[in-house]
Amino acid sequence: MSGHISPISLYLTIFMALMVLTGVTVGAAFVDLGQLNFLVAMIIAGFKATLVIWYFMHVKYASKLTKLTVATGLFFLAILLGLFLVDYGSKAFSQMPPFLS
Amino acid sequence: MSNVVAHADDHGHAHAAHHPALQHHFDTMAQQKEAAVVGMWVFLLTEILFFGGLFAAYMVYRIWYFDAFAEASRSLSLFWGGLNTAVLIGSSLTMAMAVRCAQTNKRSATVNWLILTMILGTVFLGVKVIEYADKFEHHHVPGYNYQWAAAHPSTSLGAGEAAGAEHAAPSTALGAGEPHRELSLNADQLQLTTQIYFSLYFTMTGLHAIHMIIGIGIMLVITWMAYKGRFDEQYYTPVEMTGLYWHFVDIVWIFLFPLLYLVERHV
Amino acid sequence: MLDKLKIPERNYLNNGHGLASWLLTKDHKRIAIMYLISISVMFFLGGLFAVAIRLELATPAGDFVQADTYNKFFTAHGVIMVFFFLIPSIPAVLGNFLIPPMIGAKDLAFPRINLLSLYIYWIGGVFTLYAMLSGGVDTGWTFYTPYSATGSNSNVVPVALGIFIAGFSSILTGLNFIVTIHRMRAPGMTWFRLPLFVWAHYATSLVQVLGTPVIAITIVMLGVERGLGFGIFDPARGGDPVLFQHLFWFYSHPAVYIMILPALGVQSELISTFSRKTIFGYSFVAFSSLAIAVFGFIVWAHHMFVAGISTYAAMVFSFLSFSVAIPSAVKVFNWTATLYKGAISFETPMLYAYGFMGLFAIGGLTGLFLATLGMDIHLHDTYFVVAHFHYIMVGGAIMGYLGGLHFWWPKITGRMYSEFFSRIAAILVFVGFNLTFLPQFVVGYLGMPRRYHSYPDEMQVLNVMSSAGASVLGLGYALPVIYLLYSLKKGAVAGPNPWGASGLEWQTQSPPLTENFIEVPVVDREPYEYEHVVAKEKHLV
Amino acid sequence: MKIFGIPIFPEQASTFAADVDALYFFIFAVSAFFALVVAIAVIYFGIRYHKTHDGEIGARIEGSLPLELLWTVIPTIIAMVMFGWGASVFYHLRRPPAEAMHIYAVGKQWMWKFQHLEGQREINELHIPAGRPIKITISSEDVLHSLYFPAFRTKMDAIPGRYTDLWFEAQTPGQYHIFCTEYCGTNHSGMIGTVTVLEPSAYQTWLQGGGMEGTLAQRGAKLFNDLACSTCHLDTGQGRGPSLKDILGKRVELQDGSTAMVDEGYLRESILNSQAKIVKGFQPLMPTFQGLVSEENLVALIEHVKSMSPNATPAAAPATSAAPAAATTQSPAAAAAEKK
Repeated sequence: MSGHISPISLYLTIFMALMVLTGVTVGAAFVDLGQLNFLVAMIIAGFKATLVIWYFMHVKYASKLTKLTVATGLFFLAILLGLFLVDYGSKAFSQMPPFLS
Repeated sequence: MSNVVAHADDHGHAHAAHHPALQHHFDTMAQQKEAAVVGMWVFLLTEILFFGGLFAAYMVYRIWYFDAFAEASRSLSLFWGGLNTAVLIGSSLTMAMAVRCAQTNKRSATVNWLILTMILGTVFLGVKVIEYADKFEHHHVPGYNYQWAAAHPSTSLGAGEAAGAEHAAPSTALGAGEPHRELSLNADQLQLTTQIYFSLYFTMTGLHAIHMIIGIGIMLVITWMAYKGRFDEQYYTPVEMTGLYWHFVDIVWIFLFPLLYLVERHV
Repeated sequence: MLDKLKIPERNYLNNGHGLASWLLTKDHKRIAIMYLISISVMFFLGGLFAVAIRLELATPAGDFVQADTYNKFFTAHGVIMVFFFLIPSIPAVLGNFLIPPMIGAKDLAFPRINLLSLYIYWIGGVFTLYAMLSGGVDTGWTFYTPYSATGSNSNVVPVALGIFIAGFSSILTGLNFIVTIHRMRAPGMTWFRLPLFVWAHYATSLVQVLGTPVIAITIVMLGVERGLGFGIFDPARGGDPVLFQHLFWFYSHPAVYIMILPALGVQSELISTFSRKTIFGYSFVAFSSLAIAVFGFIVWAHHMFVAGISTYAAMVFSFLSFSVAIPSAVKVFNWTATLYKGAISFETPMLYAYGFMGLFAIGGLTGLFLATLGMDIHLHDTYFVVAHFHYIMVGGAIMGYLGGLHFWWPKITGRMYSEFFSRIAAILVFVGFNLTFLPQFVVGYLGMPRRYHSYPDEMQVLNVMSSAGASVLGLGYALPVIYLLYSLKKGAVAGPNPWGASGLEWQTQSPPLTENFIEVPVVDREPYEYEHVVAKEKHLV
Repeated sequence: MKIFGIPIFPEQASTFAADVDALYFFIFAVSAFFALVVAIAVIYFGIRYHKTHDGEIGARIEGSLPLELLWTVIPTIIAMVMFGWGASVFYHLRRPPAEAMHIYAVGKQWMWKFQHLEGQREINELHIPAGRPIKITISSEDVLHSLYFPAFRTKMDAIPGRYTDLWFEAQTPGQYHIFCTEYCGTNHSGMIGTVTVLEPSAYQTWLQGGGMEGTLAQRGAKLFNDLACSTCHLDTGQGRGPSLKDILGKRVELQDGSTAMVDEGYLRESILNSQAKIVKGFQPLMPTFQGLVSEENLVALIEHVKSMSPNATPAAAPATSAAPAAATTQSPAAAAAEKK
């Protein structure tokens, strides 16, 4: 039952972690990693989001059904983005529109 | 509130006095609470996919016109973006504290934390107003005599009294003038394709801001209810639901910040 | 003997009188009745536009109305039927009314949100109808850009806003059902004792909750593009009109499963009840509903094979599209197997079930043509597609809706309707429907494009046949309104279980109490066991 | 193929039309088989196991795993066969052969403009040689359109801002439909035309600008519709172009405030160089027909417009015709070059 009460110290550590990660992601943006920049930014953002969901939103102590609901949402978001890439990734970069070329 | 109801329920044994907030079609408070949490998460599911559509459009155009996204992203002020992220994470903390105080039946603490969360939310919206004003001033709003200057130096909008020395990145006043590397799009192509970036920027941040305003509105009601003492350790669901919603809005910004502000900051 | 049965004094209908007791009700049954009335009005309006279209197409030249007016007619027909009749019809009426009693609950998890869903539906509906009547919209129900963004000067944004609002009504209904089915089942009602009607609605709610937000954001993007001059889909600024189609169909294909899945649930109930036999392969039919809901999300680009997506993507989506055909086939075979060695009787609901079986089979099989790449190049956007989706939506969803309405009418109103007229209506609908839409397959393969105000002369005969069939179909739909309303006053008293069905909802009185059950039932039997259902046949007391 | 004169099957006018139809008949046969099996079973069970007495209960059959696997695996296999065959036909349809003859098509609200490499430009008309693969590169000037040849079984959307293409090889000479199948606004159903497949020799003569039959005014009337003038110049004047009824011999007010006498010269100039004089209250939307209309067609069109104002005074002597523009079909190569 999500009536779990987390200690204040946990909230503060999570808060500090999120702030540090914000700094890290901004710092990482100044390092030229080429294609990896986007990946690093998304991994950090994903990790921050997991922290918020897990601890601030008590999903860690919630019922299996709540965890399943969160997973379903992310799964269908992955379907949306993934199958978009099937089309936009495989299309040879569409010819530059005539008036732009 | 409705009077305390005690009645023998169908299994024949007298039932403890129902909590006044227990609705007739639920058997126990636990079942009602669990239904509310799952219901809220199903609603957040729809929000995930609601913003997901925008992220899909962002992903497509970032693949097609990366240079336009890079140049346009540079024109955003990293200082204000970083500050806003810190403000919103702070408001997530204060919201979590508010929920915790509601759980432990500390009425005045709950009210104070909720007020602090609303203040931080308003600060966030204020910073957005500043950023939008800057965009209007530089004619970066598509459909409103949009002018894309060649390589727009990202001004840091002056020192600006940073509320609290959070360790946002140093305000970046990058080299003005010529672009940082050879671009695949020439000037008039940039004039067109950066409009797509800014269309997405305004739609995403505008939608996020609307969700913030709704969140603050709900929080006003919840603060008033908390002030009236409607919550205790058995029934604090509205506070927790507002908390879930607020944390979700924070998560959306956690993704929006790197996607919009940090497309390509290295030189 | 018959008059022994009387309408119980205390039931949800006479529990509170006056408008306020209806407009502020939290009883899922009353909300269902209000939905029933609202969507019937919408069905009548949508039908009017359909009549106008068929009248126009009776002659090759576009001489019944102007081209612009015709475009507004078919757009209005599309928008009203899809968003305001088909999507809410079975879930909001039959689902709302029956899911709580079927799982032994007193009400849905969030009664106030249920009422909010109704009000949002009304606001969206009034908004859309106003926008339609004050100038209409001529972009087709698909709103493809750039025509909807820059080309059209009809009120696109108001109608889109109306649909945006109505979308939330669908989300809230779905949300309500998911939480109710998960958390409010009676003791003993395990997942595998749930009626298949509830399984189908669970799958529908998943699709409603996961799909609708994406069309909401698509409408927001269209709104900002048309209203504020943003350039998300604008080809002049490098935008991609095909992106709009991707986002639109990501919702709109699962939306067709929102429309058909509830009807599949009703069909399982009818076939089992009227062959007095447990459903064949219960778990396969149940999981096929879930499979349709999930696979429905990975197939959308088969609407876009000729829209300029890459050859590779076309191959992938065509392959995936066949995955969604398999569960539908499994369901049809299981229904057929259920009839084997049953004790089949042909009351009206069973006539609708038989009609559904035939039409849904044809609809599903013609879907195979459109999922096959080589065929879709020729058939895309022709009348073959129009016939296919009408077979699924009208042949499937509406036959299922009418079957369900006739099956649960005694439970909803406590009265029986005239068996004679209802059978005639069922046959009229089946015959009229086939006469309307079979010729469209032929004229579709001939190449007659969709949404055409005038067409080449040689296609006239097939179109005239279709228009003639439409009038028979119209008559078939008008009859139920008459004898069902007549039954409200003059219908024979039905008693709790006129069909001898096995669901929990048939164990309580009809019309049921506001709290559905005097005491919470405990379930200890499998779902479709007719052995010890006391058959309160109509003529047996 | 016709029954009682009603066409129920389109002609197979292109090489791969037969492949598409073979695929169609295969899927049709499989579907018909399964539909029949289900229909017969359902009707037979309905009769055989009809309820005899009230309270009769059906047999207690829960289900059978082998049967379920049977009718899951078999449809999957059949579906894969359909997918494979369909994909191979699709792959053939979407890969134009290298030596295909190239034609450009541009969709513009409610007309198809075809541009041959040899310079001919046609509206809603397409003349092509039989027996040669033809690749059409399609684009659009405003909204989505879709170029569809039912007799060739092929279709491709015209997307503004992007080139898409389709190909076919016409076999049997004759006239076939061209449709627009992507909804594009008011006159979506008017955006149709005919493709004329000619013997290679006949195609060559057409390239040199073959003549047309019928009186000048009749030919003009046909051209008036073929060139989609009728979609904008409505008699009611509500269209996107001014009404041409009874305008001969009158003065018409222009955009820049001046007025012009409507005579043959004015008509000739408005057709060939439509942007020169814009009538007040109308947008400059009319495409230029320079190089699109041969001299005979131009005269025929003018005759038709003159026939629309019967009581005009014949005294309106034909103005000295503008320099005989070399408006033969051999229009300047520039038009072709610009498209390449």
